[in-house]
Amino acid sequence: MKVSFRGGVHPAHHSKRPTQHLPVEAFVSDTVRIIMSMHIGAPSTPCVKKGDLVKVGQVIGEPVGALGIPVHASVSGEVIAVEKIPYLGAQPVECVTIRNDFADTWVELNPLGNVESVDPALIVPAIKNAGICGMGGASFPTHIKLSPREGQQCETILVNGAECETHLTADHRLMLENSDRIVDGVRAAMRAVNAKEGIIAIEDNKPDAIKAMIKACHGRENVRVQVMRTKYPQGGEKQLIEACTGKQVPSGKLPLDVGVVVLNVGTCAAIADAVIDGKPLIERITTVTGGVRNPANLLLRIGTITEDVIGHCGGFAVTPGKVCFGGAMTGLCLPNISIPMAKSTNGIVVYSEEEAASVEEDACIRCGKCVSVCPIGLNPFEIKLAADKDDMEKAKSLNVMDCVLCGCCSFECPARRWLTASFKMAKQKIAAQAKAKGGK
Amino acid sequence: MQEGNRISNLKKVFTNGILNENPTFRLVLGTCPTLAVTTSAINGLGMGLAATFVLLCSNIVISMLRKFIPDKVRIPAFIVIIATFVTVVQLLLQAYIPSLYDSLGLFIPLIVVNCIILARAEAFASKNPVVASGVDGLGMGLGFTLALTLIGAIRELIGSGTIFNMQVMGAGYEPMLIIVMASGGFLSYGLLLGIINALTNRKQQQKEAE
Amino acid sequence: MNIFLFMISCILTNNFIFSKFLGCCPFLGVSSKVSTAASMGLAVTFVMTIASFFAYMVDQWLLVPFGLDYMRTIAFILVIAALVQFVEMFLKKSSPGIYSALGIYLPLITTNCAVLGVATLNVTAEYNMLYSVMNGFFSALGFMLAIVLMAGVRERLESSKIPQCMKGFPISLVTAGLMAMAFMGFSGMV
Amino acid sequence: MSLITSTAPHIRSRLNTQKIMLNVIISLLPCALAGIFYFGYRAAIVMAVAMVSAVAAEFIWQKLAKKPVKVNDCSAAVTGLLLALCITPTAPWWMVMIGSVFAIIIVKQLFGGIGDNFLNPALAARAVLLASWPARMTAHIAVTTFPGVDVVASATPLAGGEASMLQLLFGQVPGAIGETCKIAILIGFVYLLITKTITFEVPVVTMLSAFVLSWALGMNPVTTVLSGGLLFGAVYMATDYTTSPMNRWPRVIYAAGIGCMTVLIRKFGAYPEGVTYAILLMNILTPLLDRMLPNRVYGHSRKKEAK
Repeated sequence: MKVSFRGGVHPAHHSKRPTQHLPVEAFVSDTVRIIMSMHIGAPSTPCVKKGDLVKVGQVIGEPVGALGIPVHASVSGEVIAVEKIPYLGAQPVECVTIRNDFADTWVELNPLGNVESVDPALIVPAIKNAGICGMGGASFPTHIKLSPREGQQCETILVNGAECETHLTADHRLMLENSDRIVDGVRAAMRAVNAKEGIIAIEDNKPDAIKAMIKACHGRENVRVQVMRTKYPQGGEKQLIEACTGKQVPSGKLPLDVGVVVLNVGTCAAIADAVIDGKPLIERITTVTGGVRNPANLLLRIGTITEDVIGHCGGFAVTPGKVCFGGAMTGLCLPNISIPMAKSTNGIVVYSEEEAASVEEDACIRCGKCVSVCPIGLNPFEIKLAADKDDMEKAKSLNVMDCVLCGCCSFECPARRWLTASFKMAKQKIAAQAKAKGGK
Repeated sequence: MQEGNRISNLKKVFTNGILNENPTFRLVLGTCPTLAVTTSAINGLGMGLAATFVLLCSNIVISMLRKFIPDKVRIPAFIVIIATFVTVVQLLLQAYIPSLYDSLGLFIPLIVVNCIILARAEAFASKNPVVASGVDGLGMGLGFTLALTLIGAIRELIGSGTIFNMQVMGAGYEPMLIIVMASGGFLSYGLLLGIINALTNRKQQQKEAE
Repeated sequence: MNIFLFMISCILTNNFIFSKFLGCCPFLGVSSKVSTAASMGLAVTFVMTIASFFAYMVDQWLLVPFGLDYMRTIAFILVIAALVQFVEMFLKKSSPGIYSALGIYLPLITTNCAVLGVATLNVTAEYNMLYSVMNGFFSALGFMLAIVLMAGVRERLESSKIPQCMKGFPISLVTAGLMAMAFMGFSGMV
Repeated sequence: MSLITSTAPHIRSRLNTQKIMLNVIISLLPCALAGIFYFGYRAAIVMAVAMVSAVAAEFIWQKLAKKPVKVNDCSAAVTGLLLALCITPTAPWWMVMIGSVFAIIIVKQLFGGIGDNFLNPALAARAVLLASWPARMTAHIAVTTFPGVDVVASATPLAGGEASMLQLLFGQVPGAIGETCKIAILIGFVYLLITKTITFEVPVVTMLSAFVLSWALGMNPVTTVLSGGLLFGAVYMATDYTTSPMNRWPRVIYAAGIGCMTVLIRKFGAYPEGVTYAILLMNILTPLLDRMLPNRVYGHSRKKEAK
């Protein structure tokens, strides 16, 4: 039986994925710029300096705070700069630039061995030391997800193989080419938290991946594949949980409160690498598509610069208007292409100038399409009215804080209103207000 | 000099009721009779005059008694005075203009609760001398009358093709019945208010521009 | 007349606001929010029902026997004013909860023409005691229906791009006019 | 190289306001053609006058109010066409024009224009015309397949005229221009569903509730749903975005209300045709329905929602 959630959209005419059948190829560039804040939480502190020689897998950023994870060198070579650079957010971030010597000398690794026989208590520290954070986009440190607090018990490890975003095929290729690793990772996570079952959820537009994963699950304990209807945002954490378990995460709570941990397939593979081989997270699959000459699925070292990636893919095929990390529904726009990719960069998508042209906002015709597609059950048009009037109290009472910024309402709106954008602003504003209040 | 001042003041009080603080178009008071009786110009005029009479008399009497009415019971006292004059009007109309009495019907006794009258008693007559109160009552009343007659005439023209029962539109005119129905009352009053607002807004803008 | 039909007639067909223009001031003045409109509606229902009863008694046992019919208007307005005062005091003492919800609306009701209107109408229509009270109650329910519907629409209009000159009373009146037009659908039902 | 940065999503669906309105116009073509086929050139004139005056009224208003002129979103044209299709083919040009201007200026623009009206403009205009010139509005002509027939006052099936089931289905009965031919309306309905312009709930629930209630009241349910403007109203008028509820349950209640109210007005009221008033009344109720029955928000308990 195929499962799903309420609401959602079908960005069908945009979801042709030219990279779907392209096998993953590796690309290593001669310089990488590794930023220290690829995860949610305090940025790591660089522990190398200019001129240092580093090996692959060597820790170059020490974790800071409870949510901190280490950052590793993704290539071997010489550190040529440790500096603050502008990144996607408002603040500049610490960055270590390494010139690759292409020798690929690794640090000594610490493999734990078979996931079924390893001591479960060693798994979570291994994940932390490997610097793994959510690879689907949110970049939440994985070891935190797998550390239930008092009174929480993880029943289910839910693996997100939905890949509902447009353009992206990174997870799809990973599931086809590395299915066993994913299952190993799921098992490791299950054993770490003593979960009863592992569910690998895949949308039904990827039958080959479903087949491969079912095959990989064969003979493994309590791991199964769940087929889901193809609909955006099927891969949203809250929607995935609703579709697969029928449970809803209470407002303001975490999935663990309903006994679920959601991991991306890429994260699972990284967990398997960390446990079986002791390898830290230094590379990932990224889909490069849109207005580039040769779209591809690339295995990239963390910190590869966007410009190099696009160059590797034959350069721009169009006059670029926007370049985004991630798919079209939630992707982040790059201010320029010297920005390096991070652990959560699952795609680099180039839009032509025409595609990127900004659209003019029309009057709301109250068609209710935003209401019917909202996977959370909000009234986007009403929140937008409140946000436009800067009435944050009203917006809050309309539950804007539950908005997951999936973009469905903006996508569907026939009046082309900037709904999601104003909700993002409203959420930031309300969070800032709450912070200011708490600080007093 | 002082005399002249007084007269110009009274003039101001008088025109105030007709223009700047027209009870119907500017203050939007007494909406019920405005809506109910303006199906024809003559009804509007009759209602307006009846209310003017009550307003004039009650303003004068309240002003005369303003020093003797204790503050605590002033509202009930005002109401009794107003109700007395309403009864007088009621009996007069019944005796001399029965047709108007019939067509205004319920809304004659309801002049008692017409907010304009109580509002003027409270806001003006209880604080001002007799002459000024009388002039204020007359001005307000005439403002009310003019507005009601105007709305009545417009509604009668569109809804029946006549004004004061005289055929104005050509014989081929098919009256727009809804205007003299309940819904048309709200609509035409609302639209007139809107038009008057638009005109005054424009005037103000012009003034500001100068 | 059948009681059910009488009810339909009072609430829908001969709605106080939409066909009799009684109680327009509070209808236009206190209808910007659904919650306050509902409170106002309740307060009016309360007073109109009791006022119908007392006005009937005063008329039948005082005015008619002594031939004081011409004093009706004065008598009724006094009864209503006294009643509103009394209800206010009574509520303040007995149920502060209801009082805090309805309290501020009660003084406004004295000058609500719907109350004096229904008392006078009861006499002109020569209703007996039961029908007088029912007329008061059901007509008030009709008033409440109208004011709550109006408030619902007006809450929605808050976010509309209404032309400057139509804001406030003008658009409320036009709204009421259009609503009255829709209520014409009930005509002929009774 | 300068790149554009903006908040996601970076793509938009293909359906925009103008396309939606065009879809409605296309879906109305079968009805319009059926109207011309049955009622001749008069029907075409009524439609042309209604559309032209509606668009002109919108254009002039937007010019005078110094608003951006947005007549090319086609919403005024839709209003005009809908109005034309729900009035009689014998309507004189001035009446049609007054109706269109009323719909656009008073019902729509005074409230702020597209999306801000609380009543369906076409239906409100129809109600105004019906109240103002009742005789004109009920002067129906007998159906013909030849253009240019004389005006013959003739009763619609609702007003006591006789008609067979097939005649009702194909629209060979006197009535409003676009309301008679049910087959044409159904074709338009299917088109609207395929293009995802509307969802099926409102029309289906409306028809079902009318069917059930008329049956319960001892009327002929099949005739009830097939006669008059019920189907046309359910498909084109009740589904008007702006004036119908947004949330799921309110939509169902709204639709059921229209169906039931129509039957009640037909059976007990003064008007042989109740759809117009039924829809207008439910339009008025719409803001309250949406407010009282909000959608359940993900992760919020039902109890909290009731608060």
